[in-house]
Amino acid sequence: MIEILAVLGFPLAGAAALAFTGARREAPAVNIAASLATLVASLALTARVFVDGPLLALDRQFFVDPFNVFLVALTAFVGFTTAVFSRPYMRIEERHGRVNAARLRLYHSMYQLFQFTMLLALLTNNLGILWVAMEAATLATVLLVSLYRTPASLEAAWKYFILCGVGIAQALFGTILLFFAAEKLLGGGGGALLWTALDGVKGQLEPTVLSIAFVFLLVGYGTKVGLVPLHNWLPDAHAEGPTPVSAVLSGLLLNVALYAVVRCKVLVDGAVAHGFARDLMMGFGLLSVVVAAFLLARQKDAKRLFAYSSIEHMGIMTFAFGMGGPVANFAALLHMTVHSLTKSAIFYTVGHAAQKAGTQVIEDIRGLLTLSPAIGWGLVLGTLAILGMPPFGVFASEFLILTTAMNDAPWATPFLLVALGVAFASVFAKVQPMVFGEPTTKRLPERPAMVPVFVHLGLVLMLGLWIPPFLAEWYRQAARLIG
Amino acid sequence: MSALPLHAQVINLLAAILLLLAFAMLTQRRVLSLIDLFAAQGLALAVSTGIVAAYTGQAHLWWSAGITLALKVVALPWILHRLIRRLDVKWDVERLVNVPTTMLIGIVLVVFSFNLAVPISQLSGTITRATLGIAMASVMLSFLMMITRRKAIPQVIGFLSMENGLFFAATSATYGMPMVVELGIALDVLVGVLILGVFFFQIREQFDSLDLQHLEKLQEGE
Amino acid sequence: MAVPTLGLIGAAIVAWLAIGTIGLAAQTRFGFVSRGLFPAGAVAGLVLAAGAFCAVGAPPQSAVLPLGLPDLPFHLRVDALSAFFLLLLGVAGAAVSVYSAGYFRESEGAAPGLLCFQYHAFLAAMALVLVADDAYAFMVAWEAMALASFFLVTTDHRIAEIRRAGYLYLLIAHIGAIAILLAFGTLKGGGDYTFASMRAAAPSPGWATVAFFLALAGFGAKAGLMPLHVWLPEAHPAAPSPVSALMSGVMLKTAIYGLLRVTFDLLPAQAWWWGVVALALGLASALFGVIFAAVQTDMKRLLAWSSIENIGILVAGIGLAILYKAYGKPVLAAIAMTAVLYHAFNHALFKSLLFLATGSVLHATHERSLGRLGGLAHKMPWVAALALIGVLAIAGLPPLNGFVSEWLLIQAFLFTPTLPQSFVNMLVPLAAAALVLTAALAAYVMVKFYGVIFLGRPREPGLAYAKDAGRWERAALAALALGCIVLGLAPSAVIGWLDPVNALLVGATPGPGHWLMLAPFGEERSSYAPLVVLAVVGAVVLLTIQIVHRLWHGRVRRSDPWDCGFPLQTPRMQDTAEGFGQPIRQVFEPFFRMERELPSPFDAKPRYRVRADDPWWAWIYLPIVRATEWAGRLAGRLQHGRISVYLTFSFVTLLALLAFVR
Amino acid sequence: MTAAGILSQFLQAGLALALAPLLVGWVAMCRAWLANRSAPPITLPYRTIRKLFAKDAVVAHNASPIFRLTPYVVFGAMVCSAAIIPSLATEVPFAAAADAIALVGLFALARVFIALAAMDIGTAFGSLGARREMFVGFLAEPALLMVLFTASLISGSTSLPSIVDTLAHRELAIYPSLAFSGVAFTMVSLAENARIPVDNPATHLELTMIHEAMLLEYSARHLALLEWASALKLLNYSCIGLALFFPFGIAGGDGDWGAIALAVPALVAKLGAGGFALALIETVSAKMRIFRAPAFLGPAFLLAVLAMLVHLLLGS
Repeated sequence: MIEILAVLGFPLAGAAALAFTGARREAPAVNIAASLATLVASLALTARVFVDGPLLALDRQFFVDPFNVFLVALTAFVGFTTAVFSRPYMRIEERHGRVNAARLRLYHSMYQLFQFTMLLALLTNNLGILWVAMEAATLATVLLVSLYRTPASLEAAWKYFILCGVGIAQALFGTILLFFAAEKLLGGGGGALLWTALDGVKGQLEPTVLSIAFVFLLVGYGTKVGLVPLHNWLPDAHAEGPTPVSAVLSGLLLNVALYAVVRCKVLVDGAVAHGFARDLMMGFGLLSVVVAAFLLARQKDAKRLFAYSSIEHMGIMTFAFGMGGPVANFAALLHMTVHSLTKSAIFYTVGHAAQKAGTQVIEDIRGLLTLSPAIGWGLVLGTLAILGMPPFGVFASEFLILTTAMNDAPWATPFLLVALGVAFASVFAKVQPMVFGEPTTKRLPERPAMVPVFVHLGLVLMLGLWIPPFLAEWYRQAARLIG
Repeated sequence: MSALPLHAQVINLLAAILLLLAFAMLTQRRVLSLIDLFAAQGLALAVSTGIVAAYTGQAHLWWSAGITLALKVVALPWILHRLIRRLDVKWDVERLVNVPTTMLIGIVLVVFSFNLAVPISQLSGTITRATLGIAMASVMLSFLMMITRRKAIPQVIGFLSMENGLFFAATSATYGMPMVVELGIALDVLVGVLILGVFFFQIREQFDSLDLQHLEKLQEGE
Repeated sequence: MAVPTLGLIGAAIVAWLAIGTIGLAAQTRFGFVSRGLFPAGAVAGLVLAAGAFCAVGAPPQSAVLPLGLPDLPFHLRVDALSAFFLLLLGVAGAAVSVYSAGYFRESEGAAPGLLCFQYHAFLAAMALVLVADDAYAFMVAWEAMALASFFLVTTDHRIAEIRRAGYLYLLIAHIGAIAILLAFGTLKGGGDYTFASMRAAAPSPGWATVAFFLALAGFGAKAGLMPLHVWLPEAHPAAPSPVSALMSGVMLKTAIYGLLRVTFDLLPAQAWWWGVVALALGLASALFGVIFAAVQTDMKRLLAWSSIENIGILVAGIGLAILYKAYGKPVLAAIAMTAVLYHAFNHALFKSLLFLATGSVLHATHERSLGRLGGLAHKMPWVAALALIGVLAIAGLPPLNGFVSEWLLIQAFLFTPTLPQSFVNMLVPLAAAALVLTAALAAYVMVKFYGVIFLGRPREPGLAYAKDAGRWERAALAALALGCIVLGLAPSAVIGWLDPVNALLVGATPGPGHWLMLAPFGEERSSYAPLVVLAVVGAVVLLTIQIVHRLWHGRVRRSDPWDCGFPLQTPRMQDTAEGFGQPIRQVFEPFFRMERELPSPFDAKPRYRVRADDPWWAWIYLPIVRATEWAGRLAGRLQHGRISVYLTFSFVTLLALLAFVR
Repeated sequence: MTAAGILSQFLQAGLALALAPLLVGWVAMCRAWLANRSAPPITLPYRTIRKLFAKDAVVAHNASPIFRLTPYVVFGAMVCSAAIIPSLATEVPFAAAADAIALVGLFALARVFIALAAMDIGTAFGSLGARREMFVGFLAEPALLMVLFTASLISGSTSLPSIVDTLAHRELAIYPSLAFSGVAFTMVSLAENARIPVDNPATHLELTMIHEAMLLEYSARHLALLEWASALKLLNYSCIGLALFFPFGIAGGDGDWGAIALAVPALVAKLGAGGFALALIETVSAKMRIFRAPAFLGPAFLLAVLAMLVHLLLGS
């Protein structure tokens, strides 16, 4: 209760405060402090849920169960580390003359606002509010993506705005249809949009309406997840915004969008018997994995490369959630966690590498290992981790997903095999020369923030070798909830 | 169907008008007229919401109607007008697909939406259930409009008109979403338009035009 | 007394990890790392070997570690099969570690501490692969092994070719790993991921076949089985020589281990035609590998190709064992399996020995190209003498170890006519022919290798300054050579010791042998007594020397070479590596893609160069690359850049799905 | 292991050592007759060997120990082989130490050493000879093994005495597969013993020689041992051929002194006939270019494989 308010209140307060002071010298510290407070609050909330079980609060408007609370913790954590990272990163950007004071203020304020919307989307029990928060998240990040005001960043932001706006409008239609179906059972009041209420009556909901609603919801939130062929905004937005934004987009926003899809899937599964949502999600997931893998081969821009990799991984998660069952859901949740951590770590290193080289073009970034071993090792280890090399955690989830697929959906495995192979070939072919070889980089005016990178990678490494029992229990409960 | 009460008949009429306006927007060439059509759509929406509110006696629907009126009939058209004046663009709208083809596709879409809505409408408890098909059709038409326009402002208007369709679905087919949600949606739309306004200036500053073909650089070409 | 074998093995693994970590911490203290840590690693290797040696005959021991996935902690288990390969790892690893203590020099390549870490992590990962008893632990160790060796391969990452080799290696290893993973997924059926439950699950024949071929592809990719071998001749030579030795000598065997584990242990039954496929692939690799080895001009590449050959022989032997087992002839399967295991051990010894020898040559001369070596027998007598043993062993000459396994395998082949399938019967002469052709070619290759490097006259003036290897290196080489001799002379003892492994894999053991004589089917059928042969040949040699010197004299006069009286001899008149390979190139021309570079008649210092490239690039890999590029272009069209197109995608998707729902 | 066995073992080895130069001399004699030349004395090889033993060995400055060790190793391997092959009796106790495969292994050992020694001095001709020798060897060795395999399949054993026992002392059977093998074996023997059409034992014409090119740097006792060893090799191949395809007269394994006594003249007679046949072949055929060798040995290999197939197909 109080924890929920704290989790939501700190970022909101931070946003407000930074809207006025965001250009000051101490703004990054405020940003970090707000994120830290959020993190602490979310940990308290997590502990509470862990001890007391699922929590309904504030007139049933907020609902916390193992599924979303772990995402809350993850969001707060990555939000915090990204804030830590963005301190030196944005200072270097400022020194390089890419942002001015006003934009820094915008950046800091919107960063906190974005945090707020993410957390709101996760915590709310109301599917309408979920939609509102998702839309608000889009709005907040649009401004972040276009922060540099370069033609490319404007173009990216415009596409991001229009595509996600239209996409999310479809999600609203889906939500209306859900409401429409539930209204008869739950009455026209506020109850018909509450997920817990819907979950209670999901067996009686009208299958036809729900399947149509799910199509709209999937297309809507799927746009934000970055499912092919709805993904086109994603690489542009990731590549052209400031790196901390790329990191949170990949690490958090996509997760939250997928969370929304999965919440809806649970309802649809209750109503529509014959694996309708399962097939759709598996199909979209597989298509995303395959197409993204082949697109990876064509990238020339480092951040764009990893944006496509995000599409690939969201595809894997969607596929796994679609497949369902305790193991696949477990694996998908684990994958969400490790992907967030790894991908944001990669973006941190790529961001610094790009600052060092003065460009994001892969061909002009060379020999990181020689001149800046920390960045080089961070990048190569992160890349190997994201490509599914053990002992990193991404491998653990891919292991579970692939082996489960071999039993539950063997037809999909050749595609996965090809896609993972092509993805590995493409990404590693690009990263290896960036890291190895003769250096081309210069010195940075400020010490790069490598601590978040290695903290993330360390956690991912740990998750590959040992998942703490409480975390495992959490995943298991969440996997059961998802069904 | 002949025994429909009056208010239902009015709502159906308004729905038809909404659809007609959507078609008109689809084919409209001038940007200022487009804004006027959008305002008219908003008006129809507000009126229909008001009628539903009067009939069902749900207080929050009055609020909805009010917000719609304020936002979509007054505020947004005003903002857009101002923008156009400030940006000094009054050109004709260029399009990617010619008008007859667009119309043809639009009609197909309407048929498709009606078909899709029929089984859903059967289940509805509301008397104005048939409007769901119209709402869906107008959403689709707005979508089509966004696809066929190559300037930024008409695209945004398409986006807003899609929001209208959705809103219509929410009010007429279900007697309105919960208040918080509607407020949230309205806020999002407003903020969105404001941000877009800022965007227009930035885009024009960078490209000297609001033509979307300048925004085609980020791609996976050779 | 029950020896805590798993405990010993675990201790060795932990020790390796600890040594690696210490090395990482002591980045710059070169002397400590090389003279202190590497020998410590060797000791750990010996501990591992000791534990493994005891474990072969002992009942399996297992343990569960509190690591891994929540419902799947790491299961460890040592049974006869893993113990055998662990012994191989321990022995070869210890020798290579001793060698490394003398090999790594200051200011060469990467920081010694990092190298030390990667090296010991590599060793530990290999050991973990062998003791893993569930799919997850296996895969983690497997990929960690690939990763560690990848970093070792790219030690000299500033050289573009080495980067390319490392990339190719890791890529193929990773794709292979996914295949293995899918094989485990197939095997597990409804159960969990432990090997125990995989054994209990009984997959249908169709799924069993899928699992087998996935495993064959996955492990084959790691082992360098054709056509997934292309990385091997690139990556093995690129690594520092001790690492090449470990990769060729030990790491490839872990793939053989995996294949054996899946095929004979985890799968309940084998289909005969798997054996035919394995036999065909194995022999094709063997022949292809040896032909390519014959035309190489880089000494380490030559050895790498020879590894492909040997792996081919191993897989062919496995194929034969599958055939026999599927037809219900476990004793014959046991003979074939014995040959495989024996050859695996042999290869670990002599290939490590030869790679290490090339390392010493490399250090002494800074030269890898055979065309610039020669005459090193005078400058490096120790290395030359020890390498000679390795060369004779790998060429399959009696009385050394290579011959024993070759002999066993041929014996196994000669029994195929007892199989009921006439198609298989017809196949066998061809298979046997390919095998003996391979063996004969291997001798050709090794004469070339040894003759060009160590014999003749130095081809470059710089070779005059070459120095023999140091003490550490010599000790390691001598130990490996001794292993070759012992395994060559006492096969019966070794084979008897292998009984538990055979019992585990094929459920039978070859007939009891005489201590002196190898006669798995009884003496009248066939027999081979290396000690006797050695004694007789040795006696004849000594007797002849004595008689000749007594009856006549032992005077020797030194003079210039005669060479038919041609006076202007230069070292450049010797056969080069290219020249030595020329007959092979001519005979097997269709196998190669050749590029010749002929010198112009006016060239003052003419050099003839020829490159013989692997045709598999053109046959498989380039088409795959082109197909990928094509698919990439196709996918690239999705990212068209125009927002209307993107909106159309969304729109069409929405409409299609809605139509689908209807 | 009987006394007769041990005796026949030593008798066989001793006889081989003694007869080997004689066979070479006999072949040379026959060749001269067939070419209408006056023949050298049949004892010429003995005299050559004795003369060489008496001379001072001249060794190149840069010869390594391998160079000096090789003659002895080659000689030892050949003597050892001679002891394995049942030329007189099938009871040869030492044959248990090495079967047909090991025999081929011993030949290979000799070949590898001699090739290494040829490369040791670093002359143009030496390495050329080594290369050619290994080239011929890699084609001939598998063919030889395949010939032996066919015989092994017939007798169900790779032990040479058992093979001969089966072929000579069981009920008479006609083995069509052996006909193929026989042709293949003849071709292999010609190649392996440096005979026309692959090599010419009488030539020192540099560009065509194989075997002689490798011995160029040897002199005195080393050369004598190598010459003797190559004579032994010829004898060994002849004995293998005789044992496989004309096993008549070889004593059985029952310690029959009379049979052994009869076996000696039978062997000499068979060798005489074989030597004449060899001379005949050499006279009527021409030396080929070295790169025709695969065209000669390839078919030999194929014939040997074919023989095995025929055996499997016909079951005989």
